[in-house]
Amino acid sequence: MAVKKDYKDKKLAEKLRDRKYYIPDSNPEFIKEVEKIGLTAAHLCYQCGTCTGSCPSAPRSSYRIRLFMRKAILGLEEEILTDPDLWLCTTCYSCTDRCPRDLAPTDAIMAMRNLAARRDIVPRNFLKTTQLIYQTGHGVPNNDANRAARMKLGLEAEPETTHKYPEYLAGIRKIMDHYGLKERADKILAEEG
Amino acid sequence: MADENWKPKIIAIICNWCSYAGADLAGSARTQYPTGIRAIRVMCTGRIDPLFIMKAFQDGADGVLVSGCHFGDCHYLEGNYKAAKRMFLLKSVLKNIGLDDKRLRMTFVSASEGAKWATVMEDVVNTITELGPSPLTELAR
Amino acid sequence: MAEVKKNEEPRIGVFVCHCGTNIAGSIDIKAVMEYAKTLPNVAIADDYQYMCSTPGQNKIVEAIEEHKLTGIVVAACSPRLHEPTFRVATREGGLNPFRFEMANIREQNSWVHMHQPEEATEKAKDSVRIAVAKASLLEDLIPKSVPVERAAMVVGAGIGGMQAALDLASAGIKTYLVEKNPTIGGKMSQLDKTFPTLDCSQCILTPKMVDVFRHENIELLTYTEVEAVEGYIGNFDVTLRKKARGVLTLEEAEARGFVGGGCNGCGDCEDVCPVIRPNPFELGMAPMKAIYIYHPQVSPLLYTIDFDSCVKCNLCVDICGDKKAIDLNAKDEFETVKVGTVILATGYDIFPIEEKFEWGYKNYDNVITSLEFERLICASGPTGGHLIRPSDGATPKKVAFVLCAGSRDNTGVGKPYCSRFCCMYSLKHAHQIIEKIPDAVPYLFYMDIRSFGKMYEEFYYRIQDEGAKFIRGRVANILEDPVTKNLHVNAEDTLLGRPIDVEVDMVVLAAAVQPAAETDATRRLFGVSCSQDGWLLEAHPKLNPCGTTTAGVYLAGVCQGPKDIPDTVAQAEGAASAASIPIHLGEVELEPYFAVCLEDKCAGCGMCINLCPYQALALVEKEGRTVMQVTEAKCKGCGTCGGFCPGGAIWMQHFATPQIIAQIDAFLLGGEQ
Amino acid sequence: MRQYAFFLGCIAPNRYPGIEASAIKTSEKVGIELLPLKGASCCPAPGAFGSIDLNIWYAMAARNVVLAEQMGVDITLICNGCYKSIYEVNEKLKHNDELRDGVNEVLKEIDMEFKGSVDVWHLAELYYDPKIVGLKKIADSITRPLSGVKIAVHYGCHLMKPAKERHFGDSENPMWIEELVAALGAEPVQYRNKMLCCGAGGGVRGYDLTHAIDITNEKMINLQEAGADALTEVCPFCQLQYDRGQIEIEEKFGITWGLPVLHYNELLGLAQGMSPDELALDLHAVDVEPFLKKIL
Repeated sequence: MAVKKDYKDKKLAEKLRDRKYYIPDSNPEFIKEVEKIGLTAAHLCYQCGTCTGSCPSAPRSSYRIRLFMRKAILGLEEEILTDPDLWLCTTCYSCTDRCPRDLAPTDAIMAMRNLAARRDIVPRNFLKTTQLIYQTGHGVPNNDANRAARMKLGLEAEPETTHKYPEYLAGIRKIMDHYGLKERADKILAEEG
Repeated sequence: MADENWKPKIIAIICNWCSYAGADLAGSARTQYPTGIRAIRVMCTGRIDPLFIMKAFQDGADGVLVSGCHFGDCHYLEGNYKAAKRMFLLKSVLKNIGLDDKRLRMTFVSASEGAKWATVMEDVVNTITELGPSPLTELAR
Repeated sequence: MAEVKKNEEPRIGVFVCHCGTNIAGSIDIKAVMEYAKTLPNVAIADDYQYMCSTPGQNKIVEAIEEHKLTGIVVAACSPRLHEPTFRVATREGGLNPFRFEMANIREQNSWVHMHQPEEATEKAKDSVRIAVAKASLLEDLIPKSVPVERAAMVVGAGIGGMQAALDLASAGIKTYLVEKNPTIGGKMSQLDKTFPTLDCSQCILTPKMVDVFRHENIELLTYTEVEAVEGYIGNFDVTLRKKARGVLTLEEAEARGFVGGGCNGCGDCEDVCPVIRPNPFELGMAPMKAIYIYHPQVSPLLYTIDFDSCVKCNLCVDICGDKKAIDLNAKDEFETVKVGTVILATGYDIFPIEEKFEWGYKNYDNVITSLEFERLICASGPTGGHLIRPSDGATPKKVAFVLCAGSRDNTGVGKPYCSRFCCMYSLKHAHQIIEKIPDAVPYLFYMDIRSFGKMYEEFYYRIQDEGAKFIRGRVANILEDPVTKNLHVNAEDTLLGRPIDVEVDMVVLAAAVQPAAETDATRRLFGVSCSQDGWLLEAHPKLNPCGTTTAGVYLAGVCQGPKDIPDTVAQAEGAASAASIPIHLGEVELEPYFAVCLEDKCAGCGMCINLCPYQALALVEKEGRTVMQVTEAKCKGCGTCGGFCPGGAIWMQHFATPQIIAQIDAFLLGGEQ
Repeated sequence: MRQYAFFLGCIAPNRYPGIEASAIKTSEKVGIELLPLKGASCCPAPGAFGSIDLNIWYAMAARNVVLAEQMGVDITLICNGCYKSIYEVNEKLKHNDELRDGVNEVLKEIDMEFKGSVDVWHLAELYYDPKIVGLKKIADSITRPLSGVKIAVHYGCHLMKPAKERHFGDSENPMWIEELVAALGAEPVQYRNKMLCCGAGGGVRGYDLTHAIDITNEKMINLQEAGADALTEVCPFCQLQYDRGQIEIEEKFGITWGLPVLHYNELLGLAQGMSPDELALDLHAVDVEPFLKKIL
């Protein structure tokens, strides 16, 4: 366990915080959860860096998919789930195609995001998209300018989707309610203000 | 199923060069599999007289596994082809006497396929467990 | 040997081995032993820590005498491991060694049921019961000795095959060295320098090639492939296909009556040949004619015609003139030779690395393989040793080396194993660039540098000191600058934790290796197994790395798994030693598992004759009846005939029908119902 | 006429209706009839939903597939994001009993059941497949060859990767959409780092726009180097990122690119003689006029 120094000065305490990795501080179950959700044997990662080398986000940020894999194997759950970089994966799957261990690092990242979401750690835009779908069936719903354009093209103002057939929305909402997603999204967004 | 504690009696007759070696390899690799099968070693599956298998069923075996080399890999050139033909015919005989032909299975496991051997073991035990006791069991008593 | 009288009541001794905790860890040894005592025919049951040890074996020897045993059962490891050991003990105790049966309670029990002690113990009891049933019916068998042909064959004349052939030949054994290519030397002859000593590959290889060529005991058969194999240890009949070469040796010319004729390697034919095609020895980077030698130093110095591209214009025939060395109507010829033992040394191929699309091999001009690098840096190569960029002929200054290109790769495109010599030759390549090109910088992208051999780590240290740059990260992809044809190598410097984009002039892929294309066909001819990755399977990975499960067939070099030159030579010498033993002994014992005809039961139907893959069976007239007769020397004991005989007239020794039925009955009818 | 249920998604019908209109008209000319998939929803967005809970993603996508199962026809679609959700979930549920049972438990609440009875195709692959349409039929269908223009192709990630779960083969340097472009009489151009992501996916566009358009900008640099007159893709979300993204790049980085971005269906529509008005090309953020001048 990390040494507790109890320095009175908060800033100093943070600056001198014990940064060693202690096995008891980690969660060995975390990697198993990641593998279960991501359907990939993430513990077989041998840290070659092919993923980071393939990543379009890595060159322009501190996001390192290899480090997330490493931390997941070491069970550094807290560090992973609170890291804002977790949300910088564009899910382009280049790492998955090139991984020599035949793993799917992208799906491991998705699994880690799922686990973060279980703790209500989700960026607003993700939640907002789900709310829009709950309301309209679409993440990018129709608008008046578009309706006008559609009619000019000889299309109906509303496409043949939940927009034209809102009766189908009930089913969509039931599915989302099954997982309590709407409620959770509302709650998290409200808390954030 | 007749009895909660019923466990299938399954006999495997396997060739020395491929499947027996593959089974040994599963051991060296400590690959775990169900205990339900007893193996008898012959030099080649070509040695297996259909009568052996009929005798096993008559004795009350719930399942019989025959396992040899992959086609083209037989240590004796073509013994496994001959065996496969015999097993194929034998399956229709089994059906004719009212035994589910799934009770007889032929597989091909090479000397390097320890993991496959374990899968076969699991598979055969599951299949036979699902089929339940052989209707000939009573006869054997 | 104590004689066991016919019809004598069987008295079986059962010995249960603990194998330390290997067996005793999950099987209740005492319970198995006590159970054995209750079985019919069992006279004594005992156990011991290690049955294979001297005291363990002595237990058997003593028990045979003391209890007048007629058969022995040892419940221990796999018979494939220790059956020979315990047969010796059985014989020492005065019994026929074939009155021994093994129950495998380790590989097929304790090791695979480690967490089910109760079930494992039950299974062990069953195994012992089955073994006792068989042992009760075993009979005395006399192994047959067969003479061993005083000749050996080595398939493949790379460095491994050449070394093995030289060793065999120097031990006084006539050796046929068979090589599919027109020349010997294998992959090593394509290399420039060798790590870690940096001596030139040709310089150390050529003398050996000359030795091979000159050795009176070696019959060199280049441009020849194995067509068919019959027989068994001591007596292999190997049929060889001598591919139509179209060019006669001095001897062949003389045999045709052209005294003083035949190819003397003058090369006039090559000059006039109008057909130009890529030279495979130079990996297509140099031209070659339809009548060709790979390079001037080939051994034997003998031209070959590639009949796929030859247009039969006759220009070569004309210029060859009175030497009459060229025969454009040549056909493949076949020859069967008899050998006692065989060494396979079939080597490897380079994995088709273009299948890894992300590195752009064959798509980008300046991405080459390591073997191409060897030819480009070699003084006798297509560029005279000047390393150039294929796109523009410029001298590259920055060169990236991609290690583990296709090795340690579980994707299915690539090889899961470590190819074992790429790290070291890439270090050597780095050295060669630094040495030859002023200001050149090699960048080695690696995951681990595996410098495990003698003086290898020191070599790594030296190359680091010389200025090579090491980047710990596997190359993600390579992008080509469409204008300059420079290459951008993308990876993560995993130690820095940052993506890295290195612009280089040239990329060298240390491509994985895989078994040579012909390996699979060849191994099937000789009845040798392969492991899952296609490399030939040794008899035991640690204790018998040169042998195979087919008696009399041995392995040398990379065909058994990736290895560098020192390891290949060492294994070749080991294989040569192993292959010479039966030849020097002069005879080998064959397991007496052959078929015997029970003539009173044989109806002479002849159904078995065609079943036999070895033509060992025939119908003969005996006392006015037609019966089958077995040629014991030809019979290998597979039992295919015995498995079919409708009259039950074929007795398969040691695997006889009553013995097998007894095993089946023992399992299913014996035991606790 | 081969019939397919036409899965619209969100961005095509609600932002670039020209893609929807052109898909319907162009496919008809090459023997494909697109049937409305009534009541379909968002696929749902793989980035947003997959990140929060993959199980909801499976269930919502499965609902859309079941709509087509009820019609008894295969699905075709025009967006790579939709392809990821609909194609991949359909395949996953077909081959993974545990996932399928989980999804069906939820779908039971709305009286639906995933059976796995239909397949999912991207319209572009139907165009390319010689057994369905093929390059020749495409070439024969055009009346106004797009000659004299260089067109670069962006494949989009979810169409090609992960390659093992797709059937297009090489995901490092594919060429089949270039062949489709060449069938229109245009010259397909190659450019550096062709397979680079547009930057929008995985929720990154909404999460960190600057980050997302910086990736887009890298693409623009490479495209300009190659001298492309236009960029084509088969994904309205990529189109949105490249089209509107150029405006955002201008706003945030002060760089103007002005590279027209057209969905392949829009290009095909133009080549088959549809007018720019019929394609609502005026809704594009980047002016398409200069490109149109070169071909009309």
